[in-house]
Amino acid sequence: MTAIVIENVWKEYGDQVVLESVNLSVETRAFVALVGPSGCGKTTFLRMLLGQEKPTRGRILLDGAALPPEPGPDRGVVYQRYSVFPHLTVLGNVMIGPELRGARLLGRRFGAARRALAEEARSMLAEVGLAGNENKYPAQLSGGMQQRLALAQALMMKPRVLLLDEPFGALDPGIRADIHKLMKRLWNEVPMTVVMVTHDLREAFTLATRIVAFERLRDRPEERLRYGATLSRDIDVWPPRIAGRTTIYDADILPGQDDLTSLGHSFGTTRQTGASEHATRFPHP
Amino acid sequence: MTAIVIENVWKEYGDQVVLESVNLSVETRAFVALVGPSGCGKTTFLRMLLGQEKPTRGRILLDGAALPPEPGPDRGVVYQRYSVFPHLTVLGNVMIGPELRGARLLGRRFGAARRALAEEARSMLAEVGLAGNENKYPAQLSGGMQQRLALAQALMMKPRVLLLDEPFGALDPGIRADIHKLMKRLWNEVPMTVVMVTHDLREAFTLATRIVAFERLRDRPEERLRYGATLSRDIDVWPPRIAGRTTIYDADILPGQDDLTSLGHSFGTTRQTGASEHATRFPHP
Amino acid sequence: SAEPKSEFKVGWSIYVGWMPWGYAAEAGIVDKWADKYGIEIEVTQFNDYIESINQYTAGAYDAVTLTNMDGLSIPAAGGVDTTAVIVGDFSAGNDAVILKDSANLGDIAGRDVNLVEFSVSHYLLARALDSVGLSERDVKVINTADPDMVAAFQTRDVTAMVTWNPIVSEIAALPGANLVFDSSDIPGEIIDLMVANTEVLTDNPDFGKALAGIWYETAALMVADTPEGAAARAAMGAASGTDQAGYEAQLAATRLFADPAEAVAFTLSPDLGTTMDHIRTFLFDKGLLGAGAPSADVIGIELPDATVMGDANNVKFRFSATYMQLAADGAL
Amino acid sequence: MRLINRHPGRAARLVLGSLPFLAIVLVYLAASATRLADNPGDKLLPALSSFARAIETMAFTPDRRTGAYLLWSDTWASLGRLWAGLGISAVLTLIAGLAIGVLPMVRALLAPVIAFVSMVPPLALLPILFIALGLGETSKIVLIVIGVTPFLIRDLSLTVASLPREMIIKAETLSASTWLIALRVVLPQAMPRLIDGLRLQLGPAFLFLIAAEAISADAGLGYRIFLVRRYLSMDIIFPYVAWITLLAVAMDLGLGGLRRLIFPWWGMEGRR
Amino acid sequence: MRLINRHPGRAARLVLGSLPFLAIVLVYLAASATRLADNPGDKLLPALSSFARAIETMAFTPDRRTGAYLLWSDTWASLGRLWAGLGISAVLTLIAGLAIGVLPMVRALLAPVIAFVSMVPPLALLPILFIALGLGETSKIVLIVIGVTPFLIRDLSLTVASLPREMIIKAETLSASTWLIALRVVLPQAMPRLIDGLRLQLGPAFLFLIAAEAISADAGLGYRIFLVRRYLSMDIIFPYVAWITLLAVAMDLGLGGLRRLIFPWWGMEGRR
Ligand SMILES: Nc1ncnc2c1ncn2[C@@H]1O[C@H](COP(=O)(O)OP(=O)(O)OP(=O)(O)O)[C@@H](O)[C@H]1O
Ligand SMILES: Nc1ncnc2c1ncn2[C@@H]1O[C@H](COP(=O)(O)OP(=O)(O)OP(=O)(O)O)[C@@H](O)[C@H]1O
Ligand SMILES: [Mg+2]
Ligand SMILES: [Mg+2]
Repeated sequence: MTAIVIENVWKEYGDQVVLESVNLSVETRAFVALVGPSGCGKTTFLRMLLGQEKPTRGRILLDGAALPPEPGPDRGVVYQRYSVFPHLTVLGNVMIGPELRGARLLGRRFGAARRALAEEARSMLAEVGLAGNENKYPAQLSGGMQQRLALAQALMMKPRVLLLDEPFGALDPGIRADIHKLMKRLWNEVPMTVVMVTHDLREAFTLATRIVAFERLRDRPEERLRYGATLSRDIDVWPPRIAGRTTIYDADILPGQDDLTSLGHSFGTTRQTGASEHATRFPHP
Repeated sequence: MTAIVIENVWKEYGDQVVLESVNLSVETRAFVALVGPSGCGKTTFLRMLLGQEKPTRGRILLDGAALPPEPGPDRGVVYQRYSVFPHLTVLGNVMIGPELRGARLLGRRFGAARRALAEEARSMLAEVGLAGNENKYPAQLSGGMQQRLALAQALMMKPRVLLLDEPFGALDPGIRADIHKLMKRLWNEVPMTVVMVTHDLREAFTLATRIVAFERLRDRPEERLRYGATLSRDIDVWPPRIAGRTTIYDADILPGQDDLTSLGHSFGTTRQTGASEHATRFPHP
Repeated sequence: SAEPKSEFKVGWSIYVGWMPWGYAAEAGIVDKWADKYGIEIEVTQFNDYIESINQYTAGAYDAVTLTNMDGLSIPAAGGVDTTAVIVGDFSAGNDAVILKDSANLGDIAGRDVNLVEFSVSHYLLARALDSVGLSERDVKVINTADPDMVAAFQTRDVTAMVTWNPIVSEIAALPGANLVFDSSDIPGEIIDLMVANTEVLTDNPDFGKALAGIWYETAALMVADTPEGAAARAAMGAASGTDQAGYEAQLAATRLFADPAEAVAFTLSPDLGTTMDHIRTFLFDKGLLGAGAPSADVIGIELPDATVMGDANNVKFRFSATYMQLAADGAL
Repeated sequence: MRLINRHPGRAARLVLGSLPFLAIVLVYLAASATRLADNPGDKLLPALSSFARAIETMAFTPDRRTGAYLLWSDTWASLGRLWAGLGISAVLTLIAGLAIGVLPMVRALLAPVIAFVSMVPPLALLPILFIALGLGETSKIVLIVIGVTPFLIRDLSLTVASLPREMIIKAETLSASTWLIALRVVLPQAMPRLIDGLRLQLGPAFLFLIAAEAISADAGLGYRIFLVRRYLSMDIIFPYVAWITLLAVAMDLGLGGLRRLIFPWWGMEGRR
Repeated sequence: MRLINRHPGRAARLVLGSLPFLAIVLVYLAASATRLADNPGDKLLPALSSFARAIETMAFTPDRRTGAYLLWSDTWASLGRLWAGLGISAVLTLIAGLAIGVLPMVRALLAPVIAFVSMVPPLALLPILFIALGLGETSKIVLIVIGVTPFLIRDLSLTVASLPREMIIKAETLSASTWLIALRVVLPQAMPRLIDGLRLQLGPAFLFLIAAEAISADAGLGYRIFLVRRYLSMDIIFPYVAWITLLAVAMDLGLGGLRRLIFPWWGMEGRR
């Protein structure tokens, strides 16, 4: 089944073309990594999936229907920063989603409903390895713990699509390896489709089922404004990863291994993209 | 010859022991990478080398003499952030060091002296690949360019020792590879000793002649306050790198290669450290 | 706008001749007379004299305490037909011209004079200059706020000042201060009044009667040489920020009409007309009878004998002896 | 060692910090002694004994007329007005600041007029205020409100508008409506800034209070100061001014403590 | 779509922004008409024609007594005082704020007394100011200085103290002395904040100016307002208040433009 369909989408800011004729279908439960040079429009693309921005041309379908014009609980998001609320405790951050959904007037649950919700939140926190930190504030957590918290917060809403914008870009390598494992487990267990922007090709190969690259095919200064980036590469990771099933591939990542050693095992097969005849500069292993 | 000698240095903040009995001699023109888990005292150590903090016990010698009690032009520094002055143009940032040293009253040079200095600054900017950006402000540069600028600024003072505190930690991988090449070239050309803190082991192996690890050997919660971190590993990179000479090793890094491929070629020999009998958890390839 | 009504608002500000109003409100005399006529009177104290007149002029108050000059230049010139119900006192030394280091009024020529511009002090200065053959061209007037006069006098550049009590007595006590001219030199020209909106008064004569009743009962008490009288004077002194002795000193420079018959006689005397003519001429000179006023006659002033000075079709300021007469007759 | 690197110790800080206060007291005493030697009746810079007497009279002797202790009744009258004014301002600011910060429509509607109004000198409009609202407590409280609210609103709406856009989007993905975003995401993060804004506006609030009380009142700190100013009774004015300052400093510290107590998370980020 | 996501277009913003101003004008006209119907001589809320006449008299007709155009001579007198006051405040703030921010010793010495002084209501101390400085221009300018400087100093020294420590260390490794750090690193980064601080203090500065002119003056915007207040000449007061507001808004915009012009790098960081 196809979760997200992007049909000939263009995005322009004033005169500047940022993205041009992007076509993409993402299957349900896929894990798409979006890579590309800085400024090529990855975040802009994610913002369109989120409903925060409208495409200038083309359309986006979510499970066959047109995308709602603004962000909603069906699409979760985790950014590199600002993804948790600094004024809520860890527990409060995880509970707030269901609270907001359930109590439209005060955005708070009381009594038994609250206790049940807190229970659920606690087990979600245990899932992401934050048990015991329930009463801390985000500023008291390390960067890695904050991003785990952001994941827990988003997952409480059981979104159909999870959008990640360089969620682990600011983390230390060791911590990043830990959170990669967590991410993989969550994707296996929770029925969701994931689209993740990353700068780190290795991260892409470690996590994704499919890697999509955006690139500006004409990048001479005088062309910058008139031509935008588009999809230049589309690689299925091999051996194929399937949500809920462990592959030989995943067995490579041994617990305790630091990222210096978990390398050199990624391969891919290139799909046909409309733009692939231009694509020459995108490095692939 | 020995550039820096650290003799049995301890650092305590109030009751908390941060570093304990650190002993280290660094030869002239060495490139020492300092690694270790977050919070183990790497920055504190660098601050002591800088003269910004005093050791609680022990002493530090610079070229055989006691370290001056405050930062001075013999020791340059580049931080992860805040290393350049936002209110000066790129050219102004590079010129300010010599200006401050030469004009003790106004901190500005005029006329011919200024023109000569600007010439020198321009060639230094060209060295670090920032030619053409002389009149921009730092905020108009990308992160990688800002760190190049910080290097140029520090190098204008011809410091005997250059101290780097995670200078490239916030950069994108591609940009980081570029700046690694620059760093290596500068170290080869400029007669200075370098001490660099990094979180990234690969970076350490790519650049350093010697890798020093700090670690907290007793890290149970009840021991946190009473015992600090100390030097737990001390590795000479092999094949040895010698300032000013290219080794086979360096030929491995080919221009244009992205960091996904430049891997797996680092080896080291472990020196004896006072604490090595405890050291078990430090991963080395 | 006015019609028979039963609730009235009276404003008064802190000044020696008006302190009885505050005391009357506090001591229950106001309520007593209001009850007698079946009305309610709310008495409000102002620290800022001008604000009290502004409030009255804007219609927020039915009656207010002010001087004859300000009555003409502010509410009357502002189109509010105003009647003087009670002539409470006139200044007999409360206002004074003070020179530093000279006892001779003529020496004022060429000096900067600090005073509240367009106030009775300004008028007193004009009269003083007149008396020695000078005019305002011979001095320079600097507007200065009254609460700061005492401090101002102690600065080096202030050498001439016109102001009123209690400031005058404070300044007189300072070294180098000489009172060279005061309101006792122009007796009866600076008059302290309780005025009311003419329409309100016409429609509600009981309000006027109550005001007269309050005033004369309080005044009789405060001039009495009895322990009660002393207590009243002490209370008024305290309320004005000083003590009994300080207040009595101010009273000494005030010709208080505690006896209604004296007030009636003063009001009916032809001197009042002369005084008002001086004043309207002064105001006209200063451009204070309204922008573009063609002459001092623009505003009609009705005297107690019903003669009108100025424009009979635009009578905005009236003197009436009616209520004081009732008090004198014991008919309240 | 460079001066910039010379940090005084704890004791030295205490001594240094109290030096200027000491200097002020000494200068005062010298000036006062000189003036009193010239003119023993001088009222501008009274001797310490006069202060003691005045404080005794104002604070510890019941007024003969009313039986009240004047300093305390003045203080309560003023503080009541001040707190009412600041309280109303805070509520208005929360509502308007939040609406302006959160809703683009309201921002377009109100931001320009508030920027303009914040530049109007409120004291010049006093007569209108008094006539519209009467001379009772209302007009004094409203003057404080008018004086401080535009600044508070501007400050708060800037704070709200500078919340990361990502945080709002995040809340939307957690199914929050505009109302719930305002209530549960923006409001709690705006509150600490509001408290700090109030602290900054304490000085102006006292100023407006004093100005209002100077015009019409029968009790209050500003009323008393203006009443005795005609007599240049500096022996009363100085203690009153010192008292006002102390009250303001205490409220400043109190609000600061309150902020730290209720919003422990505030400023954690910056401190790391 | 949520209200929080509904952005009015350019034209809508313009219309919305002018609505409140329009509303104020309409309410005024209605209230004025009602009062004038009651009493044609009413002075509280004059008709537009009265404003026109007053503006004509004040701005375009030479005064009978002095031959000057009153509005302009008042404006120059006031602006002269205001600029002198703000200028002196700015210089004092730069010196003290820099010293406090840069030198720990000076911070220990002055920070407490400035925190305290900023809470003293300056208007209450006017008598002392007058006697010390006379009634002339000096005391008016000094009142502005006393009123705004403590805030400016606190603000600036906080800004200076919040400069990253790393930047100062960096300057030391570039061989800067304390003096050179202050001159070439701290001062240029403090200046833009000082300008913004001045913008924030424009309102208070006008307030103190008006208060000072109300007490003693023979020209100035505040002088005129308080003089004609005697006659409730709102036909003059309103235009003067509007004029003051316009001047303040213009100075605010002017200083903002100046800041952007001289310090183009300021705020770049935040905007990225
Ligand atoms: N609101 C906007 N208005 C105008 N231009 C914009 C806007 N948002 C983004 N852009 C432009 O669109 C281009 C793509 O930006 P985007 O943030 O999507 O890049 P990115 O691929 O996410 O880059 P990075 O890897 O640095 O995050 C950039 O040139 C940017 O300047
Ligand atoms: N000024 C200080 N006062 C008290 N404790 C301090 C101070 N500076 C650092 N510390 C403590 O010293 C320890 C070491 O800190 P330091 O910043 O040197 O670690 P680090 O190795 O640089 O960590 P990171 O990799 O996160 O930069 C930490 O526990 C920290 O809390
Ligand atoms: Mg991006
Ligand atoms: Mg560190």
